[in-house]
Parts: sequence; structure tokens; C-alpha cells
Amino acid sequence: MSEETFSDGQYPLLDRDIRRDLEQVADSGLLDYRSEALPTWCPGCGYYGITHALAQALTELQIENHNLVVVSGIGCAGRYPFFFKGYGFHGVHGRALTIASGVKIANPDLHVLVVGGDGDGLGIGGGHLPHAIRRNVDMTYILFDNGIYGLTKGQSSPTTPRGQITGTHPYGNPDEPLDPVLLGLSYRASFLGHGYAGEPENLKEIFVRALSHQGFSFVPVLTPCVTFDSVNNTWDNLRGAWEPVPGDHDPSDLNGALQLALEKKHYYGVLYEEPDRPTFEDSEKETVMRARNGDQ
Amino acid sequence: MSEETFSDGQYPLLDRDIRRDLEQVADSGLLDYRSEALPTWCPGCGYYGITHALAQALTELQIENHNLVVVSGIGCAGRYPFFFKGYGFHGVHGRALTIASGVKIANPDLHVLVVGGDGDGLGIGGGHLPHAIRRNVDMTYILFDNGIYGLTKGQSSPTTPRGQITGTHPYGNPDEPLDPVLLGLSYRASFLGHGYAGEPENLKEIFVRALSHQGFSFVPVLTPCVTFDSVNNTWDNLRGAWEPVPGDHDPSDLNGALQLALEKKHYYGVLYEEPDRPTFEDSEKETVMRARNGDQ
Amino acid sequence: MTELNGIDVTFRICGAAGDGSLAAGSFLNRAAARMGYHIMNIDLYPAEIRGFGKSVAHTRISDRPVQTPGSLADCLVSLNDLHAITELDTLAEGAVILYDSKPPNYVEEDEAIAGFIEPGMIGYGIPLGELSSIATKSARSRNIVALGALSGIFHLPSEYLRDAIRERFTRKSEEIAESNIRAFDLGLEYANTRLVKADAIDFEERVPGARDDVVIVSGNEAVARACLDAGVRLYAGYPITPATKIMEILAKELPKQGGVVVQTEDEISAIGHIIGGGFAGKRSITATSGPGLSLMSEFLNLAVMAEVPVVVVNGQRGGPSTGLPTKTEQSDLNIAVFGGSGDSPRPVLAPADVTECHKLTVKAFEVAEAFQTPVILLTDLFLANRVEDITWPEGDLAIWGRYENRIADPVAAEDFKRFVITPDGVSPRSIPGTPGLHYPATGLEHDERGMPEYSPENHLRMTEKRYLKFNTLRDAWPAPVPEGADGELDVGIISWGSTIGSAREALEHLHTTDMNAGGLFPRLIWPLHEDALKEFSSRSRNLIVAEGNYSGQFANMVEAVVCREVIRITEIPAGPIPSERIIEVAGGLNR
Amino acid sequence: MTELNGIDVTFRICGAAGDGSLAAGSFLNRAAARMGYHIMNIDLYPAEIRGFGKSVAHTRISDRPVQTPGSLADCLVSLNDLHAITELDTLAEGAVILYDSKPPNYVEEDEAIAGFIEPGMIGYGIPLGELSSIATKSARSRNIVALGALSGIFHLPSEYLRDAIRERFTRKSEEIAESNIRAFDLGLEYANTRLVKADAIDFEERVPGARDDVVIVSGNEAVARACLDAGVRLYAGYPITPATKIMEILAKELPKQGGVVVQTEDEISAIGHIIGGGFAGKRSITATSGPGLSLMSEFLNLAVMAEVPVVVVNGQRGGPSTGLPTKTEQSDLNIAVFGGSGDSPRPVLAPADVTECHKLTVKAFEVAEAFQTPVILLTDLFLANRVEDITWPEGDLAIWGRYENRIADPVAAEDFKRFVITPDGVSPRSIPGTPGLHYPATGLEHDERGMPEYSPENHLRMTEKRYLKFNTLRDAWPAPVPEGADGELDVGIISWGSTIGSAREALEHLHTTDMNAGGLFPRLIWPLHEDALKEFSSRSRNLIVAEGNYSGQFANMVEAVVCREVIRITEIPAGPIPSERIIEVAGGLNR
Ligand SMILES: Cc1ncc(C[n+]2csc(CCOP(=O)(O)OP(=O)(O)O)c2C)c(N)n1
Ligand SMILES: Cc1ncc(C[n+]2csc(CCOP(=O)(O)OP(=O)(O)O)c2C)c(N)n1
Ligand code: SF4
Ligand code: SF4
Ligand SMILES: [Mg+2]
Ligand SMILES: [Mg+2]
Repeated sequence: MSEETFSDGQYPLLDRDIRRDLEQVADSGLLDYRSEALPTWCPGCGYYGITHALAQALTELQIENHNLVVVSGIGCAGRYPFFFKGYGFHGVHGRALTIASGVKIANPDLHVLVVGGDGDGLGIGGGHLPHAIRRNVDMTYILFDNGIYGLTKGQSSPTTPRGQITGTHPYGNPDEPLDPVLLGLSYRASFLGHGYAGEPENLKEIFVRALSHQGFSFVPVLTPCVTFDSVNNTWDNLRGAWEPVPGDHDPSDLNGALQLALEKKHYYGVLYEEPDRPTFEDSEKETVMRARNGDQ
Repeated sequence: MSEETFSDGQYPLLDRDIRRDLEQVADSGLLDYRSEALPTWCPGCGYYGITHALAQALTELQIENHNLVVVSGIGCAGRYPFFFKGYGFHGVHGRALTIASGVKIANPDLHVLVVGGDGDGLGIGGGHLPHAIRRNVDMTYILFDNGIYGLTKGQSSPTTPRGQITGTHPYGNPDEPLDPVLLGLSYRASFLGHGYAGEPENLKEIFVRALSHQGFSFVPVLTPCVTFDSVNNTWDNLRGAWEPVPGDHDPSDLNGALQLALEKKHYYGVLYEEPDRPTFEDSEKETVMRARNGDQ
Repeated sequence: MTELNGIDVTFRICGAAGDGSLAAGSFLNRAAARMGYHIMNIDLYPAEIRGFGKSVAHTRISDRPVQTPGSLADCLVSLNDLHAITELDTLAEGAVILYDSKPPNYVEEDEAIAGFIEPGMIGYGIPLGELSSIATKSARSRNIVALGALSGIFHLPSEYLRDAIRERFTRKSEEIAESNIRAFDLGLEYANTRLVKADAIDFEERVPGARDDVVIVSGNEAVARACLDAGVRLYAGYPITPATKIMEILAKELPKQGGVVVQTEDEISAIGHIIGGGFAGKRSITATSGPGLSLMSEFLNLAVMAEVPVVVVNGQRGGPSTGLPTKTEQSDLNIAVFGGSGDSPRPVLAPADVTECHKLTVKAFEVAEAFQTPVILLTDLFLANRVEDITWPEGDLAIWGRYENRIADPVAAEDFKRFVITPDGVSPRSIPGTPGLHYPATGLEHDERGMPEYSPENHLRMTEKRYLKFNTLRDAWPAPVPEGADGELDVGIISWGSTIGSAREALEHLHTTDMNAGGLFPRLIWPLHEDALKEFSSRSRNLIVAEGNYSGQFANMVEAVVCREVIRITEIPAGPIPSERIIEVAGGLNR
Repeated sequence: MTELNGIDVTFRICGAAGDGSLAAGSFLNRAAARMGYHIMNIDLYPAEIRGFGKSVAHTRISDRPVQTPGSLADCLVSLNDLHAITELDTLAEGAVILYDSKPPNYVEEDEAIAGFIEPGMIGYGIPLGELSSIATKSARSRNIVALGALSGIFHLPSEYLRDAIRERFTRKSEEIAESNIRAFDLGLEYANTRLVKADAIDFEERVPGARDDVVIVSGNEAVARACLDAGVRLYAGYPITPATKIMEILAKELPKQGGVVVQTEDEISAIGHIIGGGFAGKRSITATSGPGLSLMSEFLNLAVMAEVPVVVVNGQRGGPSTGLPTKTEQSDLNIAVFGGSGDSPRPVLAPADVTECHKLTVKAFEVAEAFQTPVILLTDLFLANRVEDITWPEGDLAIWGRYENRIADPVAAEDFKRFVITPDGVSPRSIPGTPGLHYPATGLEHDERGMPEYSPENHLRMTEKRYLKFNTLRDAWPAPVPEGADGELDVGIISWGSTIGSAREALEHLHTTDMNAGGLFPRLIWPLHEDALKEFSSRSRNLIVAEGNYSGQFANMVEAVVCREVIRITEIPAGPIPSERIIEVAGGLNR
């Protein structure tokens, strides 16, 4: 699947195998969160696992799908809203967080979930992340970190390692990669979980906690692009590198979380959580009170 | 001085006092880097001190002014190129780093210096900073952190503390401030110095080291906006809060630098330096070699 | 009712920052408006640098509605001679100059305005500083003394001025108020007793029709108030001249009625936020200027494609690029109308005056909702900052059409088609939170359900739908009604936005000649009422399009419709186009 | 020289991803071009999802220059019947269908194309899979077997096809090459010995004019090559369909000549980088599509104001918003011309074909430098991706004017005025690094030195200067020369960009009728050569404007110039406009 080729038939009618998938999903009882449109991702793509874990988390939390708004940018990950049952907003590239904040601020009763790729969120959209985080609007942002631009067929992304050969860097990527976990912590996200597409159970747990967190929860998830990355985030490479957050890590310790992030990239679990940080909604209540009291 | 009012007369002909200032500057021997146009900043603004320190650093390093390009965005700080003798580019709001990278990449013989405000660099321009840093183009970026939007007359900036009352937040700013030092470190700037407008000697030293560093050097400088901030970054508040980087801090220790940044905001000096990180120019040489050898 | 007494006087009160010229102007405005005069005021502060800036309150007072600030002043009040000298060329023939006859500091001979008063001008020297010191023990009330003198010289009813002064200063303290009233009275007395009236300006101590419901507001204030009246739930914005004020007012006022103001990290985020708000079913707005509108281009297109209602106010200033941030211009019309990639229709509205800033903002929300589209409201720096005496528009504003907000019926939830093709192009919308009516909004071309669909047939159908809505709006919005003469016209004047005032003033003047002149002033700038334009053109021997930009942006659009070369008045004087310019062009035409 | 033999055949080779249909198409193209035929090829892959996508190589081969890919195919090759069946409605009457008579897997009856061949069509069944297995021990060479069969059936000179196959496969190994040649020969032999020719397509084993200098390139490749030829020093870009390919080619090639490719974090940064590069005196370029161009709007204006030379290629795709990312359209004209805030002139160029993609890219750099301005080059997805046989343009391209790059003289360094007013609006530029000629570039309105200056007089002078440059360019660029008939025309056809091909093909056809038809095809789209348009219009009883968008974006601009309603052919078929459509409209006109 790629921007150049994903096209006419919005869901592939020719593809008999895919129909089978639908039946499996139906059997799993997760259909409340899966629309009739089937994911158009490549076979073996890590995004399936993430989707599954997410559907499970939503089921567990019993979020009503008419109160759910899934907002995305553009990218393979960005097509999420089409595969979900619920209100969706497939926006423009890199700006999902801004739309999502607007939705939530306009109607705080809605559950707002943002999904998007690493290019979408850290490249073109990288200017919005620190501000969404510091505003601490109560929503969850899942970043699908596959270290590549999938939809446009394999160019370097902001998390592509230095030296990797890609469509735009045939002689090797000259730029140091960004680390979404380090970024999230230095912006002081009030919740930071780190997930891995190959561990759906663990992932589901992180999602449940993120969705339950009051405030902005940021969850980068490492995942392979099986079609355009055969050297870095492959299933083989990731499987070995995975390690859960050490049991003695205190998720309220920002410094400790930073240590973990610096030390080794592949810790999975909840690295940081600050449940009492006032959300934007809390601040807004204060503002309204002050305004009505006329203290200015 | 403000966007709404800075206007017609490009340099104030009526103002006799200012003429005197020019003579003083002429006497100081720094005229090589100061144009005949006089800064139009408010009296007492911290930007004067920064300018002075910078002129001293350039003098010390004997950078030829025709090989100097000063690039800025929009803001009080953004007017720099008009007060400097050398090539200048007063661009659009928040995008100075992109122009500057283009200048330097197109002609690596030039010295490129970027200046701008906190709104310019961390608000509208916040998406470019991580990428300029990870590209490690050999240039110096001085961020004038006055915690306010000066030119537009006193709205909150990304570094305005939570709760401060400003034009756009008459009931108090609801957002947590960003910390430019923490950001620079988490983006892994190859050089990070932190300065204070009230310590020009110290500041000059930092500038000299930053300008001498091979690669991207990032220097946030705390400075008061005497006109639009009377509660936070005032001369009085800053004077007391200043503390030099501890003598035993090893500037090659990223973790240590992060500790300092987390611990206390107001350490001044060079927090981090990684002299051997390949610059963009280094990587480019590699790329050219590979391309000519045909290894792809 | 207003009784005309032929009053039409323009004042310029000039000082350095801190001299209180702007405050004096505002007292004068307020008082005159309460008396029943009409006013237009614009504050000018060209170069307030290091406290040495010049500030000018420019106020026109007339017994008839004021269309423009006027180009030449009848009276200059100098609170700082050095600055005021640079204002001499803004004066009408026989103008009055009021100055401090004993300025507080020593002034070089060639820096005293008294030396510049030429034959034909009328100078009144008053010891402003001295009288101020007597009244308030400081020179700070020189502006108030001057006001008193104005009252005395021109027979401006003094009670109204005293009230305006008292209102403002009692907020500080009773004592300050009283000392300032003393300053006023000293000025008044000085004028009455020591000056010999040599000019012909005479308010005759008359009050044409005192009004209580009048308010003095700027275009920006009117837009902000309209947001409050329209029940805005979300304002998201990023500061930029001249739009910042709207955000600052709303930041104070909106929370009182439960709305939220978000200061975003940039304009892209601002419009993203309001698209989210509009999608969520809440009235959402942002305000910006040219550079910000440029940044919103991609998101505006998303709102077109996903059919999301939002309102974007664009306060035009001199361009291109950062341009002239403190000067007015009407040069963002092209980008407003044509700035979207693809075939991207969006309505553009432009108010003519401060009252319309309010009305059209309210209307913009109605249009946005009814037609599920972004709407751009084009004001400009002149309109945004100038103040007028207005009364708040009340009731519905059906003069500009009445529209239905079509919300989907939850009963019909089976197989909900958010983008169903309807005869008028408008599909019933559902609001997130409504059970059964969920759908994906997207910037991709999509089928009636919102799912991506790129077949040529679907693309054509959906493009047609988006343009059909546009036509539905045009039909629902009453065509512009020609103003002035009927029948065959010697000259027809088409204009838009804040230049309409100058065009109207020119028409008024032309009607005093033997010229048959009419005007056509669309407020719905896009889509254009082509028939009305053609009809007007067919009646006009000469057709003028007057606007405040260089390249004739509206003239280009009009020419494409009327298939005729128009006479272009395209001026960029960094202020409003003087009506004299239009009169000059029209007067020189063959009939 | 080319000897015409009336050949004009369109092939469609259809398979699932992996069947090698695109490769077969490219061998066919290459061979035909070497023979001296002209070709146009466009690969279509509408829904390559999970490996089930359909791929079609659409190739037209003619002994005369090919203007369009043609709408109906004369021959369909099926490598996957399920997909090929959906292609049946793209076939011309009497078309040939070549299919696998023994497909490798079991095929349901209603899924075999053989069952769909209706009377009037001609079917040739060939055991593609079987012959492939014999030759290469796998079914992977079915496409090559099919090529052999085509050669046999249509008498296509086989040596050229064998060469094309050999060239490609020897890169892998001699052995693979040989086995594929075997596969080809088996197909050829099968056709020659086992099939009875029932169709009339006959290449007669002839070679109209074999050429060595011919290359087969796409519009994107031509743009990239032009960058290399023009000495580009900096390409900065962000991936987006259909422009990504340009960046990917340059990433490989530019470093070889010391140029740099930067992948930026977004399009704003991309244009920021090249503005830096242009300011520093180096040729700098980016390429994008509608959404990216939208994001560049603010920076483009900075380049206008600060007079910085940069080139922006915009490969148009279906809009608005993310729109139809994989479909062509010509709907970004409005934003290209009018998408800037303020009075913001910038030249827009649009090539008609692949050769012009090269020429006009080179020209764009010359214009950008000579007039110190951003230049937008409008291609589209169809032009970007289609391949043609061309020869690289050589020498200077003065057909589109010749321009001087005015660099300031360092001797005249005292009081350097970077933006000095000159008679043609172009001021000598200085390059950073030159002693004595430093200046501040700015987006603020400025004086001749570059210092901010907002007086009305200065703003007018500088705006005039920026527009004057624009006129200087228009005068320097030769006016478009009408094509086709002279004198009074029954119909005049105006078109731009990739639709020019269709318009030309329509003209060719109309010339075979008794209609007097002519065409006018500007490449400099903005500023327009108004005189040429008016002259052409005045000669045309009927005036058509044909273009690939819905709202008639160019038609609107033309109407404003010729002051006349034009006949609009505005189509959005998600592909090129068929010439038949233009013929139909023109044919139905009153004369
Ligand atoms: C403004 C804009 N620029 C570029 C594109 C093209 N584009 C679409 S998705 C994408 C990147 C996708 O990468 P990522 O965000 O990592 O998502 P993934 O496909 O890997 O899930 C790009 C460059 C676009 N749609 N809009
Ligand atoms: C696109 C755009 N948006 C907004 C503005 C208005 N503007 C100019 S400077 C500025 C902020 C200045 O604050 P900062 O960057 O902190 O600089 P300072 O004036 O404090 O030095 C703003 C909002 C602009 N010029 N362009
Ligand atoms: S991320 Fe990669 S593997 Fe997954 S759908 Fe996109 S291109 Fe395919
Ligand atoms: S930063 Fe503040 S003090 Fe300094 S010039 Fe700007 S407004 Fe004045
Ligand atoms: Mg990705
Ligand atoms: Mg600031």
C-alpha cells in the first residue's frame, strides 16, 4: 500500500482472503470498533497488531463508539479512521493533534484518540507535539513509529537511523534520528508509554492506562514496515531488542524515565505518569471562574 | 517598540539621544559589526547586552563581515539583521533556521548566525528546531528568551510560566512552559550553551565557543522584556537567579547536562558539547564520495 | 431626530507618546457621539520608538453619517510641536492650529509650530502647560486643557466633554477626575476670555439629537462582540497585527459565557483547532492577517473537502510577505478567493464599516453552518482599528439571507450517508456524540459515506456537489442593490470592503453635480452575483472599480464577469483611498 | 528520416502486481522508440493492495509524434484475466486480445477472458505459462513470451525487442538474459506457426528511422535531468506524490556533481532552504504538489518581496486538499498565480510535454535569476509519470527568450543599493561573500538599501518595481505563436500544460474536416501575453479554452483579458482530457 498506488477501489473487492479476515474479526467480538471497511495495509504490517490491541483496549474500557473520535493525519497509519467504527477525522499531513485538540476542547464529553506515523508526528507535525503536550488536553496520541515513510514508498523519516539507505538517501541518511520517548519526556508529557507492535497484550495494557489517564497521554509504538524497511525495524530485529520497563522504575520519576530513555531505546511499558497535573479542561474551569468573578 | 507601532521612519531621525549611542559604539571599535541603523529596542531591553556581547565575540574571532550572514525571523529580536553590518536575511516568522541551513549548505564558506525570539523559535518555528539540530549544519542559533511576545505587545510565549497574566491570558496562562535547554538536549544538539543578558562577559565567552564549534550550536539566552513583562523575566528576578554551570560539570556528559537542566533552570555556561559529531557538511562529503564511487 | 447643522469637522490631535493625544481624541469622540454627531476616528502611531513616537488621534465629526475619516484636517492640536510640524501638510485650507504658547521645555525657534503658521491658517496659542500645572500640579493634563479650549473656541457643548472626562478618571479616583475637570474649565475659560475667534467652525452649543444607545467601537471590537453574540464556543488564534485585539478581547469575555480561547503555537494549529471545533458542532473562529492566512491555506482546503464550518477573519495589511504590518491595504482578496489548491470554492465576505463587521461576522457563522464550509471574512487594518459611533445591530440579520442549519435526523441512522447528494448540494450533517451517525471526515475525495473513492465519476459528482452548495448560497444571499441614481448612468462605481465608504462619499459629491452616478457594493465577494454585476454594468456608460490594492484584484474578477474593461482605481496609500481620488477620476470621464 | 507507414497502435498490457506487465510495456516502448516510432506510455496501478493490485502498461506507438496516450486500446494483453476483464471497456472496435490459453492456476469459467471475447474482437490464445516454463523453468517470463507473440502477430521487428530484453537482463546475468530471449523466441515462433492472423495491425517488419539518441523518459525524469544540466546546487524537498521521484533521482545523481539534496521536515522548511540557497547565489529548487504548495504560500511571498530566485515545481494532482493523490488534474493554477497575500506577482510556467519539462525547468532557473523572483513550474501527475521518446534538448533554449543575470559590480560598493530602482525593475544583485555589497534581505517593505520603509510613496515605488520586472519578463519572453490555420478561424482553441497535447491532436483532426481551426498555447502562463490572446480571440469566431479542472481556472483568466465569454472545456476525468472531447465540442459549433 502506498500513496501512489492506494487508490480506486476503496476496499478491495477482488480479494477473497480479506473477506475471511472480516469474519475472524466478527468472531472476536471487537466489531464494535472495526468498520466494514478492511484495513488496506500490507500483509505482515505491524499496524494490524496495534489495531487489534487498540480495539481490545476500547472494548475493555467500554467506550461508546459514538462518543469516540479518531483523528489522524496522512500516512499508512493515517487511514485508521476508515477502519474504525466511530466518528473519524482523517485530516491533513502532520496536523492531527491540532484538530483533535479542537474537537476535545469544543466538546469535552467526547473521547479523542489521535493516531499517526512518525513522519506525520515528528516530521511535518513535529511543531505541534510540544504544544499539545504542554496544553495537556485530555486525549491519547498513538505514534506508529516504523522509522520510514510508508505511504509514499520508503523515504527516510525522523526516526530512521543515521546511515540507513532509503529512497531519498541512496547513500545513507545523514541525519541523527529523533527519539520520540526522549522528546515526550522533555516536553513533560503527563503520561508516556512506549509500546511494541509485536506484544499486543502488553500494548493493550499500555493503551488502557493511556486512555484512562486524565490529560495528554503519549504512546509511541515501535512497529515494522515490512514493505519498505528490511534492515532496521524488522520483526527479527525488534523481537530481540524488546525489554519491559524495569520493575523498580517509579513512573512518577521524570529523571528516572529520562535515564531509561537515554540508556536504551527499547524499554516498553509506562515510563512516566503524572496523574495530578491539571488538564487544559481544569485550567479552563479556573479561567471561567476568574472571568466570572471579574478577577483579571 | 512593537509590530503595531514600529513603522515609518526606519531609523529615528528625531531622536538625538540615539545619535549619541552611535558615537559610543564607534568609539568602542565594534563598528565593523554594527550598521549605521540603530537598534530600535526599548530603553533597558536585554537585547542591547546580547548585541554587545555578540559584536565582541565576532570581533574577537575576526569574522569578516562580508562572510557573515545573520538570519532572523520576525519579532523584536528578529530585527537584528538591520542593525548588523554584514549580509542579513530577515525572513518570515519562525522559519529562520530553514533559510539559514539553505544559505550554509549552498555556500559552506559563509559564517551563518541565526537569531530570534522564543515565540519565533519555539512557537511557530518549534517544528524546525529538532531537525536543524539533528542535521547538525555548522551554524550558531541564539534564542532570545524573554518569555513573551514583544513585537506584538505582550502575549504569552511558549516559555511564559503557567499562571502569568498576559494579553492573551488575562486570567493566567494555562500552559506549562517549555524549557529550551531541555529541548536542545533531548534533540541532542552537538553544542548547548545557556546565557543571560545581564552577564555580557560570560555571554561573550559562550558566543565565542558556540561560533567556534563545528556543527550546530544552540544558545538560548534569558533576557528581560522591560516593556511587556514586569513579573517574570525582570532584571531584578533574573539577577538573583543566575548561577554558573558547576565547575565539575563535564560538557561531554549528556546525562549530566540533562540533570542540570532538570534540577534548576538558571545555569549559565556551556552545558553540552560534542566536538566530534559529524556535521552535515561531513556527511555530505561522504555522500559525494559514495556517489562518485557508485556505491549505493 | 437629528437636526442637521452643517457640521463636518476633522480634528487631528498630535503629540508624542505619553502626551495623551489619543485619550483626548477618545474623549472628543465619545462626547460628540453622545451629542448625536457621527464620528470616525483612527489613531495613528507611526513610530513609537524609545518613547519618541508620534501619536495622532484623527477624528471626524459630522451631523451626517461619516463614510471616511476625511483626508484633510480642519483643526490640528499640537501637544508636541516637533511632531505636529510634520502634520502641517495634512491640513485643509484655512485650518485652525491650537498649540502651547508656553511649552514646558525650551524649544528651538525652528522647532516651534507657531513659526510655521502661514497666512490663511488660524493659530491659537494657549498656555496649555501652565494651565495644566495650575489645575493638576503637573503638565500631564495639557491634553485636557486643550479639549477645554476646543470646546470654547468651537462652541462644543462642554457638559458632554466633562462627562466623558469624568467617566474615565473617576475609575482612577474622584480627585483626579475633579482636577482634570478643572484643567478642562481653565482651557475653556481661557478660550472664552482671552482668544478672539477668527475661524468659522461653530457647533453652536447645539446637540443634534443626544443618544444613549450609541457606542464607540472599532471594527475589531465589533467582530469580537459578534462572536459573543453568535455564541462562539471556540476561538483559537495566534497574535498578528491587526487581528490580535480580537483575541485579546475574547480572551477576557468569552470565558464568561463558557467559551474557550486557545492561543496556539501558530496559525496552522489555530485553524486546525477550529476545524476540530466546527466538526464537533460548535461555532469556532480564528482571526489573522495575510501571513497567517497564507499558512492556513492547506487547512482551509481540508475544510472545503470535509465540509466543516469555520470562520476565518482576515484583517488585511500591506503586503506581500510581512509587508507593512501597520498599514492598511485590500490586497488579500486574491488569496482569499483563489488561494486553495484544486477546485476549492469558499465564500468570502467583506464588511464596509464597523456595524457590518458585527453583522457579517454573525452572518459568516450562519453561512458556514448552513453550507458546511469555511467562510473568510475580509476586514482590513483601517476597518479593524478605526472607531465609529454605532448602535449594536439587533434581531435577525435577514437582510443578508436566512439559512437553515441542516442536521441529520438520528432516526435515519441505518447506513448514514454524511455526504449524500441532494438537490442543493447540502447534506445533513451529524455531530460527534450522536449515536448511529458516525462517519469519517476526510480530505481525500470520498463517496457519500465519507470513504475514499477516486473514480472519475465520483470525483465529478462530488465536485459538482461542492460547487452546487456555492450556487445555493449565492441564490440565498440577496443580490447587491445598486445605490444612487437609477436608469442609465454616466458612471457606475463598484467597490468592496472599507473602500465602499470612500465610494459612497464620492457618490454623494457627484450627486451635487449634474452627473448621473450610481454604486454597486457587494458584501458577498465570492461567489459573485454575476447577474447584478452585468445589469449594473449594462447601465453604466463608464464603469469604475475602486479598491485598495495595486493589481486590481477585484477589478480582474469583475472584468471576467462583465466582459468589459473597467476603469481601475487601485491605490495603495497605506490608508483609506480618499473620496477625492474617486471624484477626480469620475469627474474626468466622457459621458 | 522517418518514413510514415500509417502505424498508430495503442497497447494495454494488464496483469496483477508481479506479472511483469509494466516491464513488458517498457521493453515494447524502448524497442519501438529505437526503431524510430514515437511512443507515449503511462503505467496505471489503481489498487495495488496486499499484492492483489492490477498493473497496466498503456503504450501508444505511432510513426508520427504522439500527442496523447489515446483513449481506446487496439490491443489488450492479459497476464491476469480477472483484472483484464475490467479493461474490456477501454478497447477500440475490432481490438486484439492476447491471453494465456493455459493459465498456470485453475480459473473459474466466468473469470477467463476468453469467454468475454465478443464478435468483432479478435482473440489470440497462447500458452504463455507453458512456453515460459519451457524457456526459464518458471512462469515468470509469461510477459516475455507475450512480447514474442506480439512481435510475431504484428510483424514488429524482433531484433529491437530482443535487444531491449537482453540489455535489461544481462544486468542480472548472462544466463537469465538468454533464457528470456528463449522465452521471447518461443512466443514469436508460436505466433508465426500456430496462429492465423485475423487482424489488420501490421508493422511490416519495418524500421521507420532507427535512432540511437532517443531516450525514454518521464516528465519527472526530464525535470531532474534539467536540474543536473542547469547546475543545481541545492534541492530541498519533502516527499509527495507525484513529485517524490524528482527528489529520489536527484538524491542519486546530484552529489556526483557536487550538489546537495536535503530531505526537510516539511514543505515549509524545503522552500526555506532553497530561499537560503537562492539568496546565497546558488541555483536551488524544490518540487511538490498541491498540499505542499499550499504550505509554501507564505515563503513564496517572502521570495517575491526579498527578490530571491528559486524554482518551485508543482506536480498537480486531484484536489482540493489531499484529494486524489494518484490522479492527474490541472487545478492548482489559481493558487500558483493568485495564492499570495498582498500584491504578489510571480511567474508561472507550464510545459506541454516531457521535452518541455526539461526545457522549461532550465528556463525557470534563468527567469528566476534574471528577474530575481520565485518561479512556479506547473506539471501534473500525468506529465510527471508518463514516458515519451525524446532527445535531450541541447544548446541554449533561446526560443523562450534569453535573459541577463544581473550581478552587482563590487567596484561600485560605496553605499550599495541592493534594490535600486532601474528602468526595467531589475536591480543588480550581490552574492553573500562579496566584500562591500552586504545588505539585509527582508519581507518587510523596504527602501533601496533594504531597510524597512513604510511610507506610501516608497511602497508604491517598490510595488511598481516588482510589477515592472514582471512586464520586463513578459516582453522578453516571446509571445505564444498561434498554431494551425491563419486568418479568420471557425474555432480557436486555447489550452495550457498537458492538455495542449489533446488540443493539438484535436486540431490535427479538425484539419481533416473543412473547419478552419487554430490553437494558442501559452507556456508562460503568468504574466499572460495579453496582446497575443486578444489578437487570437479577435480572429476566432468561436473561442474554446480547454483544461483539466472543474472551475475553468485558466478560462477565467483568459476571459478577463479577451473580454468575452469563452467556451469552456473543463474536465476532471482523473486522466488526460481525450482529444475526442475537444473534437466533439468544436465540431458542434456554429460557424
Ligand atoms: C503536505 C503534505 N506533504 C506530503 C504529503 C505526502 N505524504 C503522505 S503520507 C507521508 C509520510 C508518511 O509517513 P509516516 O507519517 O511515517 O506514516 P506511515 O506511512 O509510515 O504510516 C507523506 C510524505 C502529504 N500528503 N501532504
Ligand atoms: C505568520 C506570522 N504570524 C504572526 C506574526 C506576528 N508576529 C510578529 S513577531 C511575533 C512574536 C514575537 O515574539 P518573539 O518571537 O518571542 O520575539 P520578541 O518580539 O519577543 O523578540 C508575532 C506573533 C507574523 N509576523 N507572522
Ligand atoms: S507501513 Fe509499510 S508495511 Fe505497513 S501498510 Fe504501510 S507500506 Fe505496508
Ligand atoms: S523585547 Fe520588549 S523591551 Fe525589548 S524591544 Fe521588544 S518590547 Fe521592547
Ligand atoms: Mg512511518
Ligand atoms: Mg519573545
